[in-house]
Amino acid sequence: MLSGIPLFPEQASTLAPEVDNLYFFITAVTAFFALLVVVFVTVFAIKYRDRTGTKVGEPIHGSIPLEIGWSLIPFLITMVIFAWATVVFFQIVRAPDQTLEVYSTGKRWMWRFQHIDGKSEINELHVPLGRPVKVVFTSEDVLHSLYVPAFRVKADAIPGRYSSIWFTPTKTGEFHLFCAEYCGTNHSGMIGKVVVMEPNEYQAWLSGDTGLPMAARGEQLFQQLGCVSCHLPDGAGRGPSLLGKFGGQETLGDGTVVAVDDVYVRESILAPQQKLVAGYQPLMPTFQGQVNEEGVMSLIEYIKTLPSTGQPAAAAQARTAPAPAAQGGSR
Amino acid sequence: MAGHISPKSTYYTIFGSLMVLTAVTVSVAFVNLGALNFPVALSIAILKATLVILFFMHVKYSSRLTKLICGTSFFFLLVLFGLTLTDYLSRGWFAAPGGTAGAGTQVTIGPAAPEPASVEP
Amino acid sequence: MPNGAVAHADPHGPASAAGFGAGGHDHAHHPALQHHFQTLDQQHEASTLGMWIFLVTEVMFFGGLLMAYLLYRVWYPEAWSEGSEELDIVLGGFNTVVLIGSSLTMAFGVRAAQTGEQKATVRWLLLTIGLGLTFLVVKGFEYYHKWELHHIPGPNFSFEGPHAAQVQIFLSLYFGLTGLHALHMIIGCAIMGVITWMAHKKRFTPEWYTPVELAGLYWHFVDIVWIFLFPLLYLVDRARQLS
Amino acid sequence: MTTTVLPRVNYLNVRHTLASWLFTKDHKRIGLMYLVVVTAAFALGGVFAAGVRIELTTPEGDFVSADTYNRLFTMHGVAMVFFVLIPAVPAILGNFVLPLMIGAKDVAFPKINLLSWYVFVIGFVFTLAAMAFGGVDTGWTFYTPYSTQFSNSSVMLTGIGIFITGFSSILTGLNFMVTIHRMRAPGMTWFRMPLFVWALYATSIVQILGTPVIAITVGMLALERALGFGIFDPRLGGDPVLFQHLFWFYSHPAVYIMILPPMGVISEVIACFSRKPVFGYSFVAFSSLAIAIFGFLVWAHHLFVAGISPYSAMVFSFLSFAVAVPSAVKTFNWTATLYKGAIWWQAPMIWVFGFLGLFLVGGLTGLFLASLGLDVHLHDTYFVVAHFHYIMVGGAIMGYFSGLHYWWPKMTGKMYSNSAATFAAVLVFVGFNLTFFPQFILGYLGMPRRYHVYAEEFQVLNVMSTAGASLLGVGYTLIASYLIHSVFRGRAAGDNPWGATGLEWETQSPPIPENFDETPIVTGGAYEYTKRGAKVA
Repeated sequence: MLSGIPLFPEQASTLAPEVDNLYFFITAVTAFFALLVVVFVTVFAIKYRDRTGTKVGEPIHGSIPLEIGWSLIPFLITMVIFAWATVVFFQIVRAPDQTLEVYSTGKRWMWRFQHIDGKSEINELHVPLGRPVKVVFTSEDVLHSLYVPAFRVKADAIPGRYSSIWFTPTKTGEFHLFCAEYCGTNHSGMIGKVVVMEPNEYQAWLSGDTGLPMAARGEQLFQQLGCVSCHLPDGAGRGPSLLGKFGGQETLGDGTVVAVDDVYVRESILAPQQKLVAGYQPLMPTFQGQVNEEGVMSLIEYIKTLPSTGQPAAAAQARTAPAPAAQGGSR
Repeated sequence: MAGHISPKSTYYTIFGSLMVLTAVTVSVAFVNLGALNFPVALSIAILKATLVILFFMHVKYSSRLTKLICGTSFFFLLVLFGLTLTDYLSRGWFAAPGGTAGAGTQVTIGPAAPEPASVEP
Repeated sequence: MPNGAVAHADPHGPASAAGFGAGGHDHAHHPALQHHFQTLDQQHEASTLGMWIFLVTEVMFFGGLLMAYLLYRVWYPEAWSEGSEELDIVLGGFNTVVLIGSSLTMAFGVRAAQTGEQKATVRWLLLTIGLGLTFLVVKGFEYYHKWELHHIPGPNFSFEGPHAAQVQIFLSLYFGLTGLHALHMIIGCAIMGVITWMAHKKRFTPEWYTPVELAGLYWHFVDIVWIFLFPLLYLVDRARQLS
Repeated sequence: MTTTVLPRVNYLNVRHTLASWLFTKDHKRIGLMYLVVVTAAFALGGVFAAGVRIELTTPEGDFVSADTYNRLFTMHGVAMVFFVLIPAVPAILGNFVLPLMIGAKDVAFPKINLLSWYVFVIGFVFTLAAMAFGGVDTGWTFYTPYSTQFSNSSVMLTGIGIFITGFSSILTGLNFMVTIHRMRAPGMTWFRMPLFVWALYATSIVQILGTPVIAITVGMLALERALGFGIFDPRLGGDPVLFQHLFWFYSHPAVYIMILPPMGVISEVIACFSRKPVFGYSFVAFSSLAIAIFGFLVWAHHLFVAGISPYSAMVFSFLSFAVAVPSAVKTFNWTATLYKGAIWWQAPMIWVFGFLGLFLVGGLTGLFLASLGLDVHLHDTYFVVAHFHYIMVGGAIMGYFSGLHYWWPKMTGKMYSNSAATFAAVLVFVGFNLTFFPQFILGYLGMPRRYHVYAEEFQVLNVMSTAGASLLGVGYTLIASYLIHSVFRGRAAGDNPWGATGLEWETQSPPIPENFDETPIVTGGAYEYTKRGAKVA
């Protein structure tokens, strides 16, 4: 009857065998101890059974060596599991250096994925085989959790923060994608699929009916929102130049040094007064309410593309600033 | 009943010390000690609380059990603070390569923004 | 009898594990002695132990709010500074003096009960209630002022400043912490009213004054909470504004 | 041994009016009053569970709407956690036997004990009102910002209910702790106390230290939802994860409120029906305290994928493994207690066998979830659901029924049918495994919890689960029926039907209102089975 039921899900990422090996090890250890206790209990219960209820057992009060033994041995075994599991965990949370990045936002009750090249999709995620992919995501309302069982990865989407998962698919095909953190009425409908494709098919899919690349959308926004009028490329504007800033460090007004990562950029757009760069006045208005999570992600993607010196690669970058009024009206 | 009866002078002394400490903590608040302001204010508060506990609440003359219970409550308060802060204070340590923060760093957002029509291609 | 571990014997027997003093029934029952206790001492020890354990729960009760305070103070020191500037240090300081003073009068109240000075007990307790009410009235003025300024968190909250959102968190915790403290003060005053009435009716003797002692412990605890709240909310980040 | 006819005055027949129950300060009567309310909550929670299981028979979500389903599992959780598991053993069995076991006339504060019951009932009424007004759909965990900004169900009423009920738990813990410190009979030293008393003491520690934190956390949630205060609100810069920290600071130790007292019950029953002292008494006693204290250091293992720092996750994972050790020590000691015993297979002991098997699985699967790398995959799947049901139903409820069967003759003076009770134990054991073992597999396959509609490949296992649940339903109904039957038609049990040691068996069944004719004086340890056991009454 059970022959048709799989006992564990497909292994479709490089992480999956790592997690499964750990799983099999813990299963073996715990099954051994479970059987040990069950056998002892069963044997004692039968062997020493007294049907009359009138006999008395031997007054054994305990044994210190036994107590020490069965405290210490389980402790050591759990430490082995702990060490192994922690190693696997850091593999899961630490993405490799070169990843294909996909941005995503969860909102009740759908996942929206935005590829850097401009393609966007809902409740479906197309990725190429054999390449590490990192999905950076957040939530627009409540907690969600992005979960792909076949890849053994999961992380909560938290409003106001970025989370990420990464995986290298090892199998082509379609795999479940679930929301694992309860999010209201249609929680169980917030599902989709990950489609793993051969790299050439993936390229073909990408080049099909596509939108603007994220960086280009970011650039558009950069113009529309008037960012460009202050963040002049030569650093002469009212705000610091953003050329080559991403991935580096910045010194703040109070002397602390922060890493310029996506979180910092995001915060600087939405709550600019929080961490002011040294030497600049708190003039920048907040862009809360004027740009949504995806817009912020596009802006980040654009800022990432700005090279460290000279003119930006994106062709149309070195325009003169548009009318300053655009920036003044943004509050 | 074997309660300890303290002389009135003890109570006046404690009250006087508490007043002095209050004055100290208020005046220190107007001196910029940088990062030290918080620890100093907290230390004075702990000192004041200790005086109240030991003398007004008679813990100095109470059983070991009372002292233990008193200590337990502060110990578990520290457990709550300390272990929670293991999360918050180490969040910044973990940044995955490529400028993407790992699980952790806090950012601020506003209400879910309407989709700006102009962004659509 | 299935075993020999237990023997029934006269309760006046010598063995004593938990406050069953020998001769517990030798004198006439004190009117305050409840039936399930053997002696007044046992009853008194049980009551004070119960009160101390209750105070432990109170510490943890404030602990949750203080944890939130601690986290956001670490995250948003500027907002904390702006927020604490909004609080009235004169009124806060005055209330601190009032409350520590009420702890002193409470301690004298307990002492008077210990020494059997019935009139003095009533007097000190009334004074304590008076100081407690003074504290609450001043607190009420502070709240009212906040209400006028729309500094009560919620839909009508308005605050001018670069960290308005985080200041709202600060003020939420301010109202949470001081509100909970004020609630304890109100309950405390009510309890003290009952205790004072009992003292007035000469219910307490140097042999039995447990309710006064318990009320005292509670009152001192409420005082200690304020000893922490005052610097944490009113003082701690003021200096940052000076620089 | 005393007679088999119901003897003279006892706590049940001393007065008959309703008021004599509603205003009683007798810990035994209060225990029975808790039994009534908790049983009602258990039945209610069971009905909700039935709704959930029926829905999950098919993958389509065709029995109830998504909103209804969400309310069903939430209210199942709320009813079972706050109104069954937490009060079941301490408030029912603990109230009844604790003073008896230590030779006291009552708990230290009988009025507060009655107050706890009323507080509990008021909290329950609020929760029932919430259910009547359409229920609550946030999950029993009330995670923000869903619970504060988005849910349009009765979050406030439920929150108030839980807030109030928390104080019942605190007051009970306070009462027990003072009782154990101050009310022990002469000669009842700490190391002569029955292990159930140690377990209740450890439980009291958790109730006293943990419950206030959930109360204030629910309070903050209420301030945010009702008045618009911002404490966890991400729009203001608040952190929803802080709510989870504070919530689990209580709710993880709360698991020990649920499981420690049943562990104490198991120690009592296993000693009695093996006719020998518990192996390693002091290790079992201290492991209860160790679990209670270390239980406070592990809460964030519920947050491994919730966005906490990976280094913090590491600390909590380590501590979670460490807390597994005292539980293992207990299990090994119970097993060793059976060695060279004279094991009498009576109903309470059959429940103990069931407990041992299920608690073992529940405890060991905890190791999977404490493992960081594995928890990423297993978190919020049915694996977690299966794990905690093995602990809370397989452990806590089995232990509760073991204790209920063990002390039932003392509580009512009547004996139930041993064969019916044995049959029910086996039925519940089988039904339970059929219900929840498939959920381990479902979880590893990746079925997320709280899903109304699920993928088709999960159906077979879900059908098995539903089939098992119906067996469970039959089992619990059977227990209720033969226990109620025994009250009216059961034969008199006698003072000590099991031939057990312990002061509670020294007095008559049911006990007299003041428990003992004269205060007992204790001269030996808790489990000195040196003489022949009593005959079956």
